[in-house]
Amino acid sequence: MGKFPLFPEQASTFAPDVDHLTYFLLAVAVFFTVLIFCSIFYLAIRYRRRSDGELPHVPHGGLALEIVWSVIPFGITMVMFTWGASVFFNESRPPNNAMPLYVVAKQWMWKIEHMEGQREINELHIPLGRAVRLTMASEDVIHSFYVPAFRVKQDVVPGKYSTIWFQPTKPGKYHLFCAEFCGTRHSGMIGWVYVMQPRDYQNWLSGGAPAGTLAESGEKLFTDLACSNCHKADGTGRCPSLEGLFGKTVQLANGAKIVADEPYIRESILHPAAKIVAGYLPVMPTFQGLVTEDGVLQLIEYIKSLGPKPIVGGGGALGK
Amino acid sequence: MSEHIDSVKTYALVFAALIAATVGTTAVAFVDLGPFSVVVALLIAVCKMLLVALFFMHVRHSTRLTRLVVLGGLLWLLILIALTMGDILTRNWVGVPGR
Amino acid sequence: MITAAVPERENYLNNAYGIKSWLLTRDHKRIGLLYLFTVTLFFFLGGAFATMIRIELLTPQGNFVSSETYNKLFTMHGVAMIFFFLIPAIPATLGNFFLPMMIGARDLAFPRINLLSWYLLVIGGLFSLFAMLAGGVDTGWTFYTPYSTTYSNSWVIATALGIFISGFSSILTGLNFIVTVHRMRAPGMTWMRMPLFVWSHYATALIQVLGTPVVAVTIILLFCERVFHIGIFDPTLGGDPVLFQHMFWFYSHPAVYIMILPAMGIVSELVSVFSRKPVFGYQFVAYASMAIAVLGFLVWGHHLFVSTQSVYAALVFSFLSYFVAIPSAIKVFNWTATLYKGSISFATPMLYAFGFIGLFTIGGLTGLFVAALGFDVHVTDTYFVVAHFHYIMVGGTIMAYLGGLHYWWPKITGRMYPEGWAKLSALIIFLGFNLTFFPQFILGYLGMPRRYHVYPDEFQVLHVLSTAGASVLAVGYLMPMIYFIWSLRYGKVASANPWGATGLEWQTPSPPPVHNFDVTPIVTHDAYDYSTVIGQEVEVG
Amino acid sequence: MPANDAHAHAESPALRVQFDTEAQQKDASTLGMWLFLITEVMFFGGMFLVYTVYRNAYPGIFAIASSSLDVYIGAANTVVLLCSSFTMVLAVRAAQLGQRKAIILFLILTLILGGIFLGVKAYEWNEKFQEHHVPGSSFHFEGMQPDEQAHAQLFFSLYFAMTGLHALHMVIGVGMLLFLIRQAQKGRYSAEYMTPVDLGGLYWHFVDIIWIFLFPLLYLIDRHLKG
Ligand code: HEA
Ligand code: HEA
Ligand code: HEC
Ligand code: CUA
Ligand SMILES: [Cu+2]
Repeated sequence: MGKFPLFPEQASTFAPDVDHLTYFLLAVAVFFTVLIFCSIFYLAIRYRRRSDGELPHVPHGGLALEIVWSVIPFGITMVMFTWGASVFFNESRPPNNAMPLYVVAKQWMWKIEHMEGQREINELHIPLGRAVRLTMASEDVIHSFYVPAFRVKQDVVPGKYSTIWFQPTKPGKYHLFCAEFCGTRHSGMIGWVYVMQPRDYQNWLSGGAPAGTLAESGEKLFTDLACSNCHKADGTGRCPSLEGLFGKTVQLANGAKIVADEPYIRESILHPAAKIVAGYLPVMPTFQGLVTEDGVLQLIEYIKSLGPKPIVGGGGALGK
Repeated sequence: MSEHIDSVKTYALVFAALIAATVGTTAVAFVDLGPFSVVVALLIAVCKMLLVALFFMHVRHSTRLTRLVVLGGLLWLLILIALTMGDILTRNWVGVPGR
Repeated sequence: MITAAVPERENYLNNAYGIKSWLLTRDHKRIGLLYLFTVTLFFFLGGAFATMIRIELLTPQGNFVSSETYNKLFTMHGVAMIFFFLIPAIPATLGNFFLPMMIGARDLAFPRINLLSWYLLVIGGLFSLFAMLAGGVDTGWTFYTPYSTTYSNSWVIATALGIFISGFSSILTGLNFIVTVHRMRAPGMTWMRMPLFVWSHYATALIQVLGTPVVAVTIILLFCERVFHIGIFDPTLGGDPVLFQHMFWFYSHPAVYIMILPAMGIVSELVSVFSRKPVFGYQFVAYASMAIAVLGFLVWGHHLFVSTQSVYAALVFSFLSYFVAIPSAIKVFNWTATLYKGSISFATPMLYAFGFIGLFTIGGLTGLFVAALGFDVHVTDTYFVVAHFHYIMVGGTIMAYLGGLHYWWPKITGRMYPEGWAKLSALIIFLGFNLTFFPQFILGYLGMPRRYHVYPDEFQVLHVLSTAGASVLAVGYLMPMIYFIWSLRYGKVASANPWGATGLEWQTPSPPPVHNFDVTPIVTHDAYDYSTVIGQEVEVG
Repeated sequence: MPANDAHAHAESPALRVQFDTEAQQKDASTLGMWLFLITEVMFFGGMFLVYTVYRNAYPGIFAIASSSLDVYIGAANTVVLLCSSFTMVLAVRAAQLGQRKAIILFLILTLILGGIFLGVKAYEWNEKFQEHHVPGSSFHFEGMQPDEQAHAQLFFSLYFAMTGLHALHMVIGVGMLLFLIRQAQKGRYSAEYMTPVDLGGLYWHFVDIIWIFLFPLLYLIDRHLKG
């Protein structure tokens, strides 16, 4: 047993935000709970039945009263809504300079890939004070990435990417849980997040012997899967060049325009026919079943590395 | 009983209208109206539904309660579809995958 | 003050004997008792699963049962408790028994359909029971795809079909109630004279009729997906797993109001009778039930805040969730205000009503916590949510259900329950309940995920407290079982109206005759007009 | 209404004990039927929702998959079903007027038309089997990539689920018609008591309305593309 905490550690910029919201919610709840409990106790005892045949006088209901006790709670709930929503909005939009990381969830482990090529299982090492943005994919069922000390959680749904971000504020070792039920060893799909001083982090990065950066792995895949046969750097042939693609707006054959982000590239590889680039024929074969979620992430990272453009986080700008 | 009994002629006219609408919707489907194809097809279907409900199912003569029940049912169907599509159609608005 | 019923009088219990007279009965009162028997069985089944869950969670290593078994335990606990106990609990037992009587009808509009609904519940229950005995299900009561369709190796189909079938039971009950309330009211029983119990059942019935079909079709699709693998919810074939969640919660959120509204109806009755005053703001309380039923359909997405639902949808659903809180608040305040200048009796049913108001307030307010987006991201899928819903469902609904059972026990059986024991068990339940579930709020905020049977050491103290509470709770629940059965034989014979209540069900002997009333009553007063019963002899029989 | 229940009950054998008058009984049954139809709306509504979601996700594939259905058969079947609705409403009318022979005649006509509809449906399904358009391991849609195959399969899954559920309702309707015909032959229905025919009519028309939506949604998607 040993430790017996009553409040979770605060280790990210969100933690105080969420906790302040909690204090407010608690205050409201305590106020109303005490109000109701005390009123009941007081009224029940004050007006207890003193004789069997007694028949109390019937007061008339008050419209004013009904309005008061509808409007006041309504006002309070709107504060709750706005406050909760604003915290949530921050949690939803990673800043542009966030450090990107990739996560692949599968029954029952977390695989984490760093840009520099480090791979970890059920462990995540990150530097203190730096915003981190995870792009997450699942290979089987729904999982959920949850770090209580950071107060963040996001489901990882098969078939698409989801994003979570946070900025650690305290070095240490924190629980990582899978919060969405995912089968037999759901409660074993846990791990640790290590928040390190930036210097230690650099050491840690250079400590392992990665097989090359993520983009380099992607490049290798790009040749192995024969993508390079069609997609030439100069854009000759039947295929669009992928140079500088990431973050660019692509004109599609059906007239629509779309920003080339991670989901778009993922779709282009797994369901090439879904969105056809204007001026090209739908001849690209699907790579579904031929490439894993990790592989797709590496390819994406490679394609990103081709571009002169910086990584677009999507944060900030609402819509387009 | 205060029942309305419609004439055979009324029914026959409604029936004719329904057949005409069926032919119409089939024919118009071959015309390229762009995104309006769906709209037109559904509009025609709604009209046909109204004809069947109002005349064949006697909603025209029925009580307020029955009409309320019918409208309520349609409204709930709308809630189901509208709020779900509200999620699906806004999924990429923030520009962050999965949000 | 009130004449005792003559024991020999013919009533619904002694007018026919034998198993057949029960299994083929069309009397809503007998069907109510059939339901009572059935749902009680399921409650204890669910309770047995809960007991094993709590024992398992005593230690962090998870060494009492295997992971697989644990997953099956909480799934079957949820399924048994929600679909086969709490959803039918109040409407199909007390509602069935008293709704027709309260509006002065001889029976429900469709007695045969009523019997059919009971059979559907039993058949559905047997299906699910079979699944549980044959090996169990491990998907959680929410059956999220693609785990339930592609990955789980357990008895998903049999369980889901059981729920599907029992869903029709619920639909038919709701349909029957709506028609009965519209068409079978006694002369003079206007809408604004209906007891609030009837109002809340009417609102519940609307949800049953409008919501349940959607879960039925969802289960059909789940079935098709699992058996034929057609891709409707499978992302590798182009399906969207989150769509399943939308469809599931379109029903299952309103379904939580199927569970709470009838309980609120009971509480309205209890608060009024035991204060001898009309419920304060009767109309507001009545309309609040309807508002909850309608608004309840607009908020289901608050279960999907971290599911990759769009941010905008999340905002809308969070916003709308707060609208449901207002009618709930109106009810709580009006009940409290009813006590003011009343003549308050502390009979057991009233203690349960107090328990309900208090615990529902806590459960409801924590519902507002989780409806706040930023807060929910942290606590969703943790014990905070587990505590929230147990506060409402166990602290709220079961309290009210027990209160209602005690209140109407004399009418149903013609016997009084032993008051002293009843008060004691009410107290034990209240204390045990809080000890079980309050620590779970803290656990959840600390980050303890739900559906975990192996957990970090630092959570153990709170889990042990919770298990201790659960044992107290179990004792509290077993006591009424025993004394209710005891009272059938040894309880004091009950008069027609032992509480001095105004409802029409009290204007007829206990237990009631086969067709409820010897003469169809004519209603001339508002509900809860105590001047008509207090200080006047009630002449019955 | 109240006092003389016993009297009213002795008078009319069709009046059940829980009701006071026949009008009340009829009102209750009609309301019950409408409520039942609303549950059906929500039931099919779930399917329509799934359809909306996937058609929105894969419009192109849905159009191509849809155009493999035979519009003319679909349209013809729609007409058959509308005819059956017409005969059904005439049967109800005959019942209102107490024309016993006409009730039977129109019910039988409705039954035949319903049977034709189901026959045509069966033929269409059989075709799908031969074309390997039935979802499952043998599904194959000519000229599509594997991932598109899956989306086309989604279309056909919905096609079978929706038409299948509709056909199931038709089969139940046919059973209902058989029952009504038997009862009508026994002379059970008269101008005073024809609730079952009336309710049967409501059900039949409802099933018709479902088809009125299924036809354009399944058969007519972007027809102009293929002609
Ligand atoms: C009977 C059952 C019941 C009831 C009535 C409720 C009522 C409410 N519930 Fe709860 N809920 C569940 C059963 C229930 N819930 C279950 C089973 C789950 C989990 C399912 C699962 O995942 O397994 C759940 C989960 C759940 C979630 C998702 C949590 C998550 O998974 O992350 C949310 C989020 O918004 C929520 C909100 C609410 C709200 C706002 C109400 C409101 O209706 C509450 C309104 C009541 C009050 C507000 C209290 C009374 C008011 C006052 C005392 C006055 C003061 C009031 C104000 C200041 C406004 N519930
Ligand atoms: C009506 C609904 C209802 C009710 C009444 C209860 C009642 C109880 N529940 Fe339940 N619960 C749910 C609905 C309900 N629950 C749902 C929907 C879930 C979510 C499931 C999921 O995640 O899918 C859940 C999950 C859930 C969990 C979380 C599991 C997890 O996430 O890992 C826990 C843990 O403590 C728990 C405990 C309890 C306890 C102690 C009771 C007690 O109140 C029970 C008290 C009753 C008794 C104790 C019975 C007395 C009888 C006996 C003692 C005889 C026993 C016989 C033998 C042992 C042979 N419940
Ligand atoms: C048979 C040739 C061929 C092969 C092999 C091929 N592609 Fe393509 N690819 C195309 C064509 C043609 C297009 C443009 C039409 C379209 O959008 O489908 C395209 C489009 C794309 C796009 C979208 C480009 C844009 O400008 O929006 C991406 C990203 C892409 N391919 C990545 C890959 C990757 C990664 C691989 C290897 C795993 C690969 N492709 C293999 C032919 C090919
Ligand atoms: Cu992965 Cu739970
Ligand atoms: Cu909810």
